Amino acid sequence: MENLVEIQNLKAYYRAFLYGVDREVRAVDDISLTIGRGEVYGVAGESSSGKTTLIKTIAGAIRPPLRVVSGNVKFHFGGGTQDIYAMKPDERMALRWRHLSYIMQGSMNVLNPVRRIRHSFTDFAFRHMKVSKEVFFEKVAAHLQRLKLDPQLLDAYPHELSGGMRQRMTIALATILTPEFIIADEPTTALDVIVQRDVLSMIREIQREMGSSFLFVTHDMGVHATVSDRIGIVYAGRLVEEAPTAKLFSMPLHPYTQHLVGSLPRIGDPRTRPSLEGRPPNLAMPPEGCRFHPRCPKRMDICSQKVPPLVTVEPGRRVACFAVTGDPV
Amino acid sequence: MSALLRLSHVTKVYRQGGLLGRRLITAVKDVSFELGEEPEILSIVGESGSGKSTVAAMILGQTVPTEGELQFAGKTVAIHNRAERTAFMKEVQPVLQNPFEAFNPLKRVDRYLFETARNFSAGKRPDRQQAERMADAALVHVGLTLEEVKGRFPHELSGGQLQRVAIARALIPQPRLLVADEPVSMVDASLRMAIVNLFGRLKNELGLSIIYITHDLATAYYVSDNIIIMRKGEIVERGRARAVLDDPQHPYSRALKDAVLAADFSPAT
Amino acid sequence: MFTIIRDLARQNMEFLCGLLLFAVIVGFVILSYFSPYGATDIYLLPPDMPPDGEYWLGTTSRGQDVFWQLTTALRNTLFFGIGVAFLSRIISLVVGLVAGYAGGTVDRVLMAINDSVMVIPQFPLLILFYFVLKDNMTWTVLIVIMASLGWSYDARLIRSVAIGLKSRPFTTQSVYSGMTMRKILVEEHLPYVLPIVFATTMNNMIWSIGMEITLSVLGFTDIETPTMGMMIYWANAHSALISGIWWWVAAPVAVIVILFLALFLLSMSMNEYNDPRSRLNRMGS
Amino acid sequence: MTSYLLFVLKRFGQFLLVVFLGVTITFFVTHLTPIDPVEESIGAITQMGQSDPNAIELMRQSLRELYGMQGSIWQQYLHFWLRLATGDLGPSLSAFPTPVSTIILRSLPWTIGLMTVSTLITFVLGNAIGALAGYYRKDMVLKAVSLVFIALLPIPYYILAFVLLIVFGYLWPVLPINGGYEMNANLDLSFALVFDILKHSILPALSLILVGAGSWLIGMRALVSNIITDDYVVFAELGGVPKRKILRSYIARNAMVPQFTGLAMSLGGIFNGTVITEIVFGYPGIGNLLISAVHAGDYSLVLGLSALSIVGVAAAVFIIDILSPLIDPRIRVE
Amino acid sequence: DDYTSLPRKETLIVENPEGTIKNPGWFNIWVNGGGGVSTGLQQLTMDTLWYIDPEQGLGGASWDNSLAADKPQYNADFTEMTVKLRKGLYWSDGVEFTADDVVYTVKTQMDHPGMVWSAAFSVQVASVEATDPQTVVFKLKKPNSRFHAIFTVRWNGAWIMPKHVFEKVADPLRYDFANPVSLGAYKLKAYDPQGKWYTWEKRDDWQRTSLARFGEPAPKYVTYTDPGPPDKRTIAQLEHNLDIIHDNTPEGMFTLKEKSKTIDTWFPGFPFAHPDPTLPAVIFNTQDPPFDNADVRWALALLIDIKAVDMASYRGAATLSALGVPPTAATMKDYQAPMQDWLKNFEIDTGKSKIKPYDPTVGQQIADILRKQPKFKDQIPTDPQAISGAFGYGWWKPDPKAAGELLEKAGFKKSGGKWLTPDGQPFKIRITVESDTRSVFTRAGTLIAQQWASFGIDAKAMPAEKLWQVALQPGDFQVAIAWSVETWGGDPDLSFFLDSWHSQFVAKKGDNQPPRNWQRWSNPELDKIIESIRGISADDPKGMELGNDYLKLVAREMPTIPLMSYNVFTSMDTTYWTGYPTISDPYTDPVPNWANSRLMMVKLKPAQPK
Ligand SMILES: Nc1ncnc2c1ncn2[C@@H]1O[C@H](COP(=O)(O)OP(=O)(O)OP(=O)(O)O)[C@@H](O)[C@H]1O
Ligand SMILES: Nc1ncnc2c1ncn2[C@@H]1O[C@H](COP(=O)(O)OP(=O)(O)OP(=O)(O)O)[C@@H](O)[C@H]1O
Ligand SMILES: [Mg+2]
Ligand SMILES: [Mg+2]
Repeated sequence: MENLVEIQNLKAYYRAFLYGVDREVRAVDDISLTIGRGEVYGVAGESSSGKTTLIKTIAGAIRPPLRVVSGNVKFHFGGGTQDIYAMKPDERMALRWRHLSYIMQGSMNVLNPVRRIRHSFTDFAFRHMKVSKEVFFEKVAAHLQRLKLDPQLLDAYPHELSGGMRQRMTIALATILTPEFIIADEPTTALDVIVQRDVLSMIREIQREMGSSFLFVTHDMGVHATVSDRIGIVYAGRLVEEAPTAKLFSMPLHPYTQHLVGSLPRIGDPRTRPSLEGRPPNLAMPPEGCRFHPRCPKRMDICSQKVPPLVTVEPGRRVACFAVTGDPV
Repeated sequence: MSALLRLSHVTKVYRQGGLLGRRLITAVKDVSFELGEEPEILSIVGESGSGKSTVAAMILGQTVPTEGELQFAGKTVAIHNRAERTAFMKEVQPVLQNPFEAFNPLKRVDRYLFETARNFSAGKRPDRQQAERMADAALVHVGLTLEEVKGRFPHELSGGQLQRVAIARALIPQPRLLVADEPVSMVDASLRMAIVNLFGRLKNELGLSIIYITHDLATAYYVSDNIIIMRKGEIVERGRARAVLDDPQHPYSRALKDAVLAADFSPAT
Repeated sequence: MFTIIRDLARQNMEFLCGLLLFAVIVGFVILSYFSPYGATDIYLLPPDMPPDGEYWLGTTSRGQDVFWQLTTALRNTLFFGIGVAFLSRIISLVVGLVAGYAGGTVDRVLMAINDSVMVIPQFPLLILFYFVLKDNMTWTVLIVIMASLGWSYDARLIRSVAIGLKSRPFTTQSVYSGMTMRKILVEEHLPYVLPIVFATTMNNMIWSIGMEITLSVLGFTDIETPTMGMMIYWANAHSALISGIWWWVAAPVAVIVILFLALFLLSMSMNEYNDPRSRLNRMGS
Repeated sequence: MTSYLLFVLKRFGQFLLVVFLGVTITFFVTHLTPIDPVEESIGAITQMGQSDPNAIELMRQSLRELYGMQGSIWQQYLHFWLRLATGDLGPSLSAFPTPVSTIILRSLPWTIGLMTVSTLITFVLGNAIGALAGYYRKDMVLKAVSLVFIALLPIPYYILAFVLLIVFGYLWPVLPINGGYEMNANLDLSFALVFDILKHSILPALSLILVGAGSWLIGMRALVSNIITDDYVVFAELGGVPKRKILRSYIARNAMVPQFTGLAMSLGGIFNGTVITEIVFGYPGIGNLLISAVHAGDYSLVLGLSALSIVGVAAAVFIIDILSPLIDPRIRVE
Repeated sequence: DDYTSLPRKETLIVENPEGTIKNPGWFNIWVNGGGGVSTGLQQLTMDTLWYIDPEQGLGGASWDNSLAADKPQYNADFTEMTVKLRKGLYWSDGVEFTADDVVYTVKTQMDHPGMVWSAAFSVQVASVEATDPQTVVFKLKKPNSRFHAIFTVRWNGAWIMPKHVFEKVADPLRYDFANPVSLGAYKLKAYDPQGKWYTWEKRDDWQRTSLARFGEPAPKYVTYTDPGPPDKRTIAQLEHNLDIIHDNTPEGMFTLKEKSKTIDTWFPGFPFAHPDPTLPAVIFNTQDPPFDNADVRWALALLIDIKAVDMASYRGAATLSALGVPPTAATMKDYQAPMQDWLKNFEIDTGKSKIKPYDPTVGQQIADILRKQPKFKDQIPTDPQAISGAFGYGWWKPDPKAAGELLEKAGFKKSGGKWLTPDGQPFKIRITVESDTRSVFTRAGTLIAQQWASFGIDAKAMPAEKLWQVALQPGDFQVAIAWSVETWGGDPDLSFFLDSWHSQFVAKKGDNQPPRNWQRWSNPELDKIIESIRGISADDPKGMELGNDYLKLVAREMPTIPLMSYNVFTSMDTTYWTGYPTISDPYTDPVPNWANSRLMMVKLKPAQPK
């Protein structure tokens, strides 16, 4: 599979230096990964592990206090190669929506509350289409219908739609130009189960139909199991494991992944599930060595001294844990 | 006749709009169920807007049913004044949805523990030390100690810790019923189990009954004794939790179950 | 606390400027207690002297030293403004918080009163009060009257925040902790509206001091108490600007502007400190 | 749409209640004033040279009868509402027997003209600069302009008006400082008259605008700098929506919602401003009339004017209130 | 141009001190209907039987027979007054003026209570009739030797109504008299519907008015306008847009004098202002202890340093008076100068000692102080006569020791630097002053309070809007700065104000006091003087003697502390007009709201060729 996105040694920190507080939050700390054309790549991890930060950085949507400290993000759109942090702002702008759509976390609230939804489509996509208004709206209507959304909703205000509809509308907005790469941050969290299933199947459908690549984030393992081709597990700003979905669930390697997968209750399975003690590390002062070691059941001495590298254990499968890989040195 | 809580034909109609031309919304329609004397965990599940929170609010005495009757320990719930409210709150306590929101970020979390201890003690108002002892005792039940909590602000605690503090607070008046409206929907998977496991423990150790309201069928299956499935304000199915979820009868219940995204890759563990 | 102020001063030009200007004001107020002249004594000095080494800000046509007159006038005006702001803050807090929290009939009644106060033409009413009360129209009374006219706008603001707070889960938590309404309002909700209260304090002071000045200039207050307005009143009564005694008017106007710039800059930078969003904006620029 | 109608009806009820309370308060305060229009009138007459005590007593009686000032305050209060219900404000006591409404109608257009124009300009100017300054935070020109307006903001109306008067009427006498038009003007409608009226309104309007724009500016700037971090704005920026469009349709539109309600709430204060401005510039509006009515103890006129301003302000608030759903579609569902 | 089409060179622009007129279309001066009076209406269009000028007048005397052909004729017991009218006078609409108009004026007002002179006629007039077109006979209800005063313009008087207009009106009380028919030399041309200005045009038939006796009025148009507060007036006159300022602050006047080369004032040099025939004074509420005690009043007088008060209020531009009459040019010669010797020897008894409180050199001293200020140096007269004319003769010497003795005599005690009243309370005085309209009074009151306070009395000035209505009339004050003495212009007859000081008119505490005797002071000796004056006619020389008795009485009793003249800072711009009244040609009072100021119209000369 050809790579669409390549991320190398990406570090992105929040630097807060204000009013008696000076701290640096290493929300993305040395992450490398690639995403193939047409692939759905899921990122999982607990709250505030840096998932949002990671994909913001990939989307090039950073603003202070977030800064990219090192590393690069390269896209291979339309045959070329674009390094998003080496581009001029207007070049980056030109990339957006045509090639790269980004659905932010909390996508229920990303539509302008005081204007009809129709205007959002005009604002975002009309320039790129290079067609007349009528044709444009015909296309929009066709797209909405494909997503099982009533085109009449274009004349509604966002608040007149339910959360799930708004979510879907945002996805429609992000996909209207059939971009090659779609990034979505928790697109279904806080939706109820039935709506969630609809939204997910819609995403899957679009992706298949358009052949786009998808990068998306959620902490809900059930969602990952349904949608993702490959999953990266993030813990405290680092990628700790990466594997094809089926493998990750059937044979998690990293102790954190094992816990994540093992603690999921299932209908029909009444066995008692353990709960993980301790709390996620403070990214402003992460623990030395492996960041998971204070909570890790398989903790060794070396874990508190050295940072475990992300080692490829088999093709398409990487893990960062001394207990799995041993000390490679 | 020995039921801790009985709802008989309870209906709640909300009124939207003003004096004239109001719009009526029947949030809960003719709902009856009861909790026995035996401690149990009752789950209420259903899609968004199905009236779960409204039922919870009525049980907590936050709103009054439009029709029907609510009985607690054999007595009709009627709250007219502060004394009655206090007496009722002593028996029934809530656990809120979002642990990060449930505490005033500008105040120390222990404040709520001490306040509860002081306001709900029978007889003399306990002094500071007594209140601390009561708080500590409650915290032990949820796997925390006062040491860990004292003087801390909400942002200094994790979501799991906060939710446990919130539960500990609810335990202080030694209530007989906890009403937990989506207590885990805002916390992530790894914390979720800690809370759900705690519910099971509390039921067994303290003999508490718990009403557990959730979207998450998997945890409902995991922890509850009985289950009620609601849709558009009505109960569509009820029974022993495992029985109902293993083999739902009502089409809606089945749809609900089907919508659950399970990570169905048989684990190697 | 100290580090916050230090860092605010270091990183925030507005705060620093505000602090410096405020120091000037406080300095003036402190100096007023060391004035070599009686505050109301007139014809002690040669009149109409322009600013020079001896009379830094000149003398008035009434033979007073403008500088020392100004210190006392500033003190009185400032205390007046603070008095009105303080009292009216209390009213607006009580009304806003109670209306927002209690809702229903209580809310409707309070807001009807609130809105009625809002549309009443204040200035004519103040003049009428002056006629009614005459000799009894002391500064204290004026403070009370002004305070009871100057709370409605802010009460509405506070109420809108309070309505939001009421539905916040921690309020429910407090209720089930057995706290009384008073306790919830004072201990749980008050801290949230304090930033608004601070921000509105400045506007309220601008309003009340502006009113004081206007009323004084038109002669509707106690002319024996030196205030900013009274200084301008006397200057006007002596046609100071036309007669070229500009320092008599310029000095109080300058001090008023300094006072409000100080208040404004402080409240703006404090607001920013309170609101993390605008803090980030600062980092962006 | 019925819910909108309902909303309008509710607001209208509120409007009536507010007017009722406001007028009632004013009624009782005005009737507490120790200034007695009869004594005022006697004062004016005796000033003309009469001092025979017997004659004055006689005069007092006849005037009291003439002005119809009998009955308790409650009866007068009732009477006042009965009359008001028929749209009659009664005769002015200091300009007896001319009806209060005649006197008010003479001055009203001036105040309304001055107030609407200056309020509009203030609102638009303050918000426009505020929005720009909040969005283009680094622009030096905008910073400087904002600073000027902010520095003007705390200056009391009276002082600013007075300084304008001295500067443009004395030191550099280019603008008229007194009245609504030239002395001995030919009042038939003509370009010259319109031009003259505009010229006379420059300084009064300017004083109101200069003082008023700052607070809109500050409010707008703060709103905008908060709104630019809102999700829908960030999203639009990510979506490559042009900056101007973002400023106009996303930021300004959303910020206008609270500003518009603020406009309603601040109208009462604007009235204060015009009263003072009219006094300083001798502008022929109801502000001047009001002060002279207060001085003359003419409470039927004071009351008429206050009632008018209460109704006016409350009506403006009402109108802005019922228009706000058009600006903020979210209000409609409630 | 068309828009403001009056030729400036033919227009006289005058300040109307009434400000903006609330009900500008109301010209019915016989009803107090919110219209203006000093808008030119009373100066230019009204006329009545007689005028008494506060200064010399034009007819060779301050007395002038205007509509009347002669002085009033009384019968022996003053119960009947006969008036002879001039022939050949016409209303501006061409109708001839006759005795019927006079009779109609009196009867209509008597029939309509609420009209301005209605009450005054009703209480006095038994009947009135025209015995022929030029003769009117009044029969009075009781004897009154000064009944004609009601028809005599001091500042104004009972104006004659046009019978032919009013008899067609249903209710004269509700008639606005729009397009007023004029008996004067001018008629209405235009007015501002907002009440800011009124313009009058010379009648083509001005010869058929009473003013024609003195010649042709010069200004074709006269505009009375509201130029705004003092600063704006000053600016307007500096820009030559305002020919006559009615009144100003002293400083405004100084500025004008300094900046304008074309300003005429009453006195060419200091104090510039015209002393009006009213007497600002410290007025005690003598019904209110301890001010019922003459010793206390005298003590307070001796605590005033008049030089400081003069400087503070008028900045030296005042004419002082120690006596109970205003120091106008006329009273200077009739009363002030003749009384000087008596004053110099006047003694008071403090209980411990006898002192002579009068200091005859105060006027000189003030002139000397002012001469030291470079700004005014050349404008201060040096001739003693001129000095006392401008600054007054003398005043009481400050004498704290004597004041203390007087207070002790009245039972006061001093303790810890503070004076206590006989019943042991702190001696507290509130001086009510007018807040806005007369700033010099405010200034004087403030300074006097300060002087009393420095002696250990808790004294404070308190401004009151509407001093007359809220304080003086109801007696709701302790001490006020105001006037209770006003004389009848250039005439030495004091009954104009003195009659109302009779004890029969003093109101009970809490009741409204009828005008003039605001101090509510009664004294049997005074009653006797007043009754004697009532028994003689107005021009009886015995009147002056009785006047002197009054002056001596109030100097001893000190019911008010007379301070100075009420100086009006009238200034006149000579850019367009010359020939204004000044001290060197005192043909009338320059203060333009006085109806007598119509005399100016015939004396003015255009300064610029047409
Ligand atoms: N603007 C910011 N300034 C400082 N720190 C920040 C900022 N935004 C996020 N962080 C910190 O960066 C870390 C990673 O946050 P991020 O939002 O990427 O987490 P996440 O994995 O997306 O969490 P969630 O599941 O709750 O969305 C957290 O510790 C968070 O507190
Ligand atoms: N205070 C209220 N006033 C009016 N309508 C209300 C009110 N509270 C709830 N409703 C309506 O009642 C219905 C049931 O709401 P409820 O909150 O009980 O549902 P829920 O099952 O808890 O939903 P969710 O899963 O989203 O929390 C909804 O249609 C809601 O809009
Ligand atoms: Mg996130
Ligand atoms: Mg709910």
